[in-house]
Amino acid sequence: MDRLLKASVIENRQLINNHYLLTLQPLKKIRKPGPGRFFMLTVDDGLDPLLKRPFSIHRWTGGNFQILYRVAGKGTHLLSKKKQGDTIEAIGPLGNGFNVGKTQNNIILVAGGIGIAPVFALAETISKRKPLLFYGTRTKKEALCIDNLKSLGIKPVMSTDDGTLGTKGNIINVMKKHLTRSTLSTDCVIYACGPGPMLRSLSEFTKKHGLKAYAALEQNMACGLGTCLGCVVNTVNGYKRVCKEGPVFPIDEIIW
Amino acid sequence: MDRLLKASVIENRQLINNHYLLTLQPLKKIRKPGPGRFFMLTVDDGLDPLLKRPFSIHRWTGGNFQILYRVAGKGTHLLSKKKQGDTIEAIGPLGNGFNVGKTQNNIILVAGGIGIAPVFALAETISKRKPLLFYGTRTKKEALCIDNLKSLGIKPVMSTDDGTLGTKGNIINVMKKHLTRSTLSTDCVIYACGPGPMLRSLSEFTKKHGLKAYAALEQNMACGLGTCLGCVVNTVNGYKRVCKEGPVFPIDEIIW
Amino acid sequence: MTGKKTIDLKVNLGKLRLKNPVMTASGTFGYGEEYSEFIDINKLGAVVVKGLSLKPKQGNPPPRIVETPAGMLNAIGLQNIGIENFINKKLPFLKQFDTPVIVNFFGDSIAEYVKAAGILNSAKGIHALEMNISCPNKQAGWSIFGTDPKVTFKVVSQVRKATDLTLIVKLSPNVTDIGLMAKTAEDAGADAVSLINTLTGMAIDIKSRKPKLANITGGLSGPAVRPVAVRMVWECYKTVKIPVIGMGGILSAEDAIEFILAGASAVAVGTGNFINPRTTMDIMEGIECFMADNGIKSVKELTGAVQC
Amino acid sequence: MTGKKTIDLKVNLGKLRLKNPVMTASGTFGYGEEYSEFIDINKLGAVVVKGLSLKPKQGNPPPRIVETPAGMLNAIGLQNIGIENFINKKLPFLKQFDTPVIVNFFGDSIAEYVKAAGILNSAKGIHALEMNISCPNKQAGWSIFGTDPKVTFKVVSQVRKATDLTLIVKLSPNVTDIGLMAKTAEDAGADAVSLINTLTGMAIDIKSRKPKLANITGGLSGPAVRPVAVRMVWECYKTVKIPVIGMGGILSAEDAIEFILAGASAVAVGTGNFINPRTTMDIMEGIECFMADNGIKSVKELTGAVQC
Ligand SMILES: Cc1cc2nc3c(=O)[nH]c(=O)nc-3n(C[C@H](O)[C@H](O)[C@H](O)COP(=O)(O)OP(=O)(O)OC[C@H]3O[C@@H](n4cnc5c(N)ncnc54)[C@H](O)[C@@H]3O)c2cc1C
Ligand SMILES: Cc1cc2nc3c(=O)[nH]c(=O)nc-3n(C[C@H](O)[C@H](O)[C@H](O)COP(=O)(O)OP(=O)(O)OC[C@H]3O[C@@H](n4cnc5c(N)ncnc54)[C@H](O)[C@@H]3O)c2cc1C
Ligand SMILES: Cc1cc2nc3c(=O)[nH]c(=O)nc-3n(C[C@H](O)[C@H](O)[C@H](O)COP(=O)(O)O)c2cc1C
Ligand SMILES: Cc1cc2nc3c(=O)[nH]c(=O)nc-3n(C[C@H](O)[C@H](O)[C@H](O)COP(=O)(O)O)c2cc1C
Ligand code: FES
Ligand code: FES
Repeated sequence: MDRLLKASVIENRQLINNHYLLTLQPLKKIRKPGPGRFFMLTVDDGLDPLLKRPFSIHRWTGGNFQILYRVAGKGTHLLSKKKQGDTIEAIGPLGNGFNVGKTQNNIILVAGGIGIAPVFALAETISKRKPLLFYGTRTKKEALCIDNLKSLGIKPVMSTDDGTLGTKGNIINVMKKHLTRSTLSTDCVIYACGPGPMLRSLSEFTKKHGLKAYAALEQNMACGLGTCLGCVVNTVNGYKRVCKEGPVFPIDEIIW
Repeated sequence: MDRLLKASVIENRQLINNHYLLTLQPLKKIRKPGPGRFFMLTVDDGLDPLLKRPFSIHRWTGGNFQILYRVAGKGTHLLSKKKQGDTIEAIGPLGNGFNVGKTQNNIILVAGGIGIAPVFALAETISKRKPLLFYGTRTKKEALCIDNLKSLGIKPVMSTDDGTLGTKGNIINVMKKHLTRSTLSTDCVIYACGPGPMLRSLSEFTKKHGLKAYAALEQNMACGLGTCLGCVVNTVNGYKRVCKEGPVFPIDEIIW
Repeated sequence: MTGKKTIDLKVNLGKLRLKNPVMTASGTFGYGEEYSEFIDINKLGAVVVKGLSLKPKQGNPPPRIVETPAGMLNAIGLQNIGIENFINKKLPFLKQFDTPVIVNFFGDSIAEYVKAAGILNSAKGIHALEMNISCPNKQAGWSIFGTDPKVTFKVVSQVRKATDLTLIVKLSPNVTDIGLMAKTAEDAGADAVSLINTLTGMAIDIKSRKPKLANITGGLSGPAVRPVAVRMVWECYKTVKIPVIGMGGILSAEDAIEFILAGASAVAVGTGNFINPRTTMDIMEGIECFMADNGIKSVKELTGAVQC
Repeated sequence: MTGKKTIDLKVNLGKLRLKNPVMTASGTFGYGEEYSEFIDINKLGAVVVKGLSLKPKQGNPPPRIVETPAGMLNAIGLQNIGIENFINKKLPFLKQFDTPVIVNFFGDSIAEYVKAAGILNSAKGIHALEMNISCPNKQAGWSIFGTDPKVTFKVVSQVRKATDLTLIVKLSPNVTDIGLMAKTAEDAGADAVSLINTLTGMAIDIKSRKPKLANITGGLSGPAVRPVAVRMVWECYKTVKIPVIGMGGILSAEDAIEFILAGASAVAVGTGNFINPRTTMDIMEGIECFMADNGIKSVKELTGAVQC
């Protein structure tokens, strides 16, 4: 029963355009979940949308947790209408998150778009180990968490589709150039979250250079618990459930 | 196009328990509709509930109109959550309301429960002709509009199921006694709205005494416009549409 | 980008030409009068009127409708004013518009179907007939017209002989093999098939323990049924060569395009009219915008264009 | 008022006794492990596990699910770990509970069905079998088991010979005459029928023009289908003497009672488990309250008690 909970909306702040930061206070105490894990949230009480929606843990602040989200469709639109004091039903934390070895240094983080939500959570956890963060967005405005990253001592290498911030273009290309310039040590480990095409090209790069990398994947979900088998991705070991074996997978296991 | 409109919520006030008074400002000018007519209102933007819901016009105040409603199920529950500034889609005014002859005096009004909503509208229109109002509710708290009726110079004869206000029992019985005591003139006309059983027993009474009476009926509605044929009631002249030929019918036409 | 000016929304149903693919679904648009206040009937692809029979029919006792999750059940029971009253009292109104009038009709026997088709065929101002063989409000073995292919073939081929108007056969979704039903209609001479009619359903009030509809069962329509309707349109599109008219829960241009991609040459809006009387107009404009945004010149290019 | 203490929730399915009528629907409860965190499996009427086949099956490529209005489409493709793995790795967990385990299974041929039933029959800790003859994710003529009464009769009667466990036949709603299918299962020796499985549906992404499911079509479940499911349960109840297990969009005690009034002896919760993992428990408590409030002593009194 512990992972079925109600949470009260403390704040649901519009950051920019269709990006929001939702702060939730669980109505019972829960332990701080690791980065990369997620919650299934009820976006509305009615029957349409019917299913809960999965959201990564973005931050954990004194018993409250934060969800950083982008309005993608009906469910997230309804979520954006939640007001302080509203109650949301949640299941979580779920899945296997980013698992960083205790002694692992030389950590590279890669985030594309709203993929920053869980990547930031990871950055916060391991900030003392000075990770290198590559972060691509569509445009300058959509570069989120920059100040919070700064407080952690992290200054991301940026790219934007329209060139309004950092290099113009795709973040994996920027990363490639950057990492070739500096010494690309093989004991580095990459942790990434972002759109499918980004992860796919990251995976080509890491394969080529024999680098270790982990990616947080997305898939439509119904249960979030591993029972419906709806959220599988194809891996070298057969179909695996994003909600249960994932959402974080070794990137070289994934068949794109 | 005139009768398809958007309206802005000015106020959605909880009066008591599950009774609310909704004040709407149409976003385009509409003419004051007669009492007994109704609007179809969107209670939610989603697909569940799917259909608009019918509500009588309760009051018309300087271009705004008011709906007095009782939370009966999912749709009215959602309606009760509407906040100032929210926009509601409406179709109306619809149907044929209470049609009181210009010279008609000796007017008797009968309201049961939320049936007061349109009956009040009628009372307001013809208040100068000093109608006699019989009004039954479940309990004292649910006797609505009493002050507003007073301002119109109308002091209703009350009954409540639990005897907390007026006579204990059913309003038709109260009316029967009252009208037998006073002189029951045959040129009186009765206008009523309330639950089915109330209207049915009213109809028995009026038939017995050869009185003219009109009742505003309810029926599940889909279109409100007369096209779906979903809202019929059985009458001596065959099925008639509550939304189009009604909601007000001569009570002796109805086959109960 | 294609400018809106050059966009071609015209579609054909047999020899019938529609200026655009958006029609109304039978039983949800009356005989057109009520909606003329809200929309320009001249802009519709076609008007399909409430189902007619030879004699007026009073329909089922109330309650006749009840809402269900993202849908509604209806058991109107085919109440209608009869063909003669329609021709005399309602058709003149519809004739004013530059929009084809499609008459939905039904009978209690093959003979009645044939007679009805004959009368409608000789009335001026009717452009096509839609045979309802699928209404789920069963009476006396009535539902077999739409569920037994042998009977379907017989009734459709008889009606075919009685009319030279474009003949649309409206299929019931309450069957094991919708493709077979469409093929049967095609083989019997139909110019087009339309689907889906409503899925038979039931709802019970647990307090009174009574069915929520006086007729016990009713027909389910609205967004709830859309996935079933899209699948059936796709199956029919693959099976027959005649045009398919798609309907079932269409509320928006996106929904309409989904049906067109699945194989519909035209679409009809039913329950959507109740939710918003301007739904048909919004859909038409939305299809135009979609085509402009995607550089599609003719809506015909979209029919069946789903990439499977 | 009847006190909760004296309320009798027990129901029988053939010789199987359930302590209450609330079961889980196959494919929505895995093999029970995940939900044991949220509910007390001991309190369930029965656990029905994800459909099993002789050999493990990898299922369909993703995307496998998509939401639709008040429903969802799934095309899991019957992914499962195979009967042997189930018996060795999953059944021991379920055996801990004082709750009957019903194994849902299927085969690609009659021989496979029979073989599967035989193996399951001799495993200890399985209380009943539910034959899935109705999954709409067709492969090579596979769907005929559930839609052609002759084939249904054949496969059910063969399986009947292979097991003396309570045999439930799970019916497909994608048929013209559900009563006939139920009767066929009864005649072939089934102890109960369960319905509905999912309605075949489809959804298309209009931007990519691709089906939203990799498998093109999928099965519709959830509240959207409830009116169809209630109607079918009612038709089966009127047609057969064996118990009917009702499912399709049950989310609340009210929904469950609606199915019971329509004729269900027991009900199963499918999609409802996804929306809230405690749905089964809430339903059980709700049924108890309803019975207490209405002075109903045994839930059996409610089965088929709709007043038509
Ligand atoms: C493990 C995980 C963590 C996630 N974390 C975040 C996050 O931190 N912030 C954020 O903004 N988004 C996150 N997402 C994505 C988010 O769940 C979807 O954007 C959201 O579910 C879309 O719902 P919708 O109703 O607004 O959109 P819809 O209109 O339903 O669909 C819009 C798009 O979202 C996809 N989608 C719909 N339902 C789901 C679902 N149940 N699961 C996954 N995708 C779905 C659709 O396929 C479609 O591409 C995460 C997804 C997963 C699987
Ligand atoms: C002409 C007319 C005028 C009305 N005026 C008022 C009014 O001024 N104030 C007020 O409180 N109520 C009024 N009603 C009743 C009001 O429409 C219903 O209470 C409301 O639709 C219930 O919706 P729901 O979703 O809350 O309830 P549901 O959960 O849908 O159902 C609760 C009850 O309401 C009935 N109902 C549901 N949908 C409709 C519908 N579309 N039309 C009619 N009944 C329905 C159901 O049969 C059921 O008995 C009026 C009804 C009509 C027909
Ligand atoms: C109230 C109502 C009445 C209907 N009457 C008819 C009818 O007379 N003839 C017919 O062929 N279909 C009739 N239908 C079916 C619709 O034309 C349409 O096939 C079905 O509702 C599915 O479309 P929708 O989901 O857009 O409503 C009716 C549907 C509704 C809701
Ligand atoms: C994700 C999913 C997987 C399913 N898998 C199976 C299965 O393996 N075997 C089976 O007989 N039914 C299966 N079903 C059908 C359900 O058991 C049930 O019959 C159907 O979903 C209707 O109930 P519901 O609306 O409560 O979900 C599955 C349904 C879903 C949603
Ligand atoms: S969402 Fe159900 S198994 Fe992953
Ligand atoms: S509500 Fe449609 S005809 Fe009255």
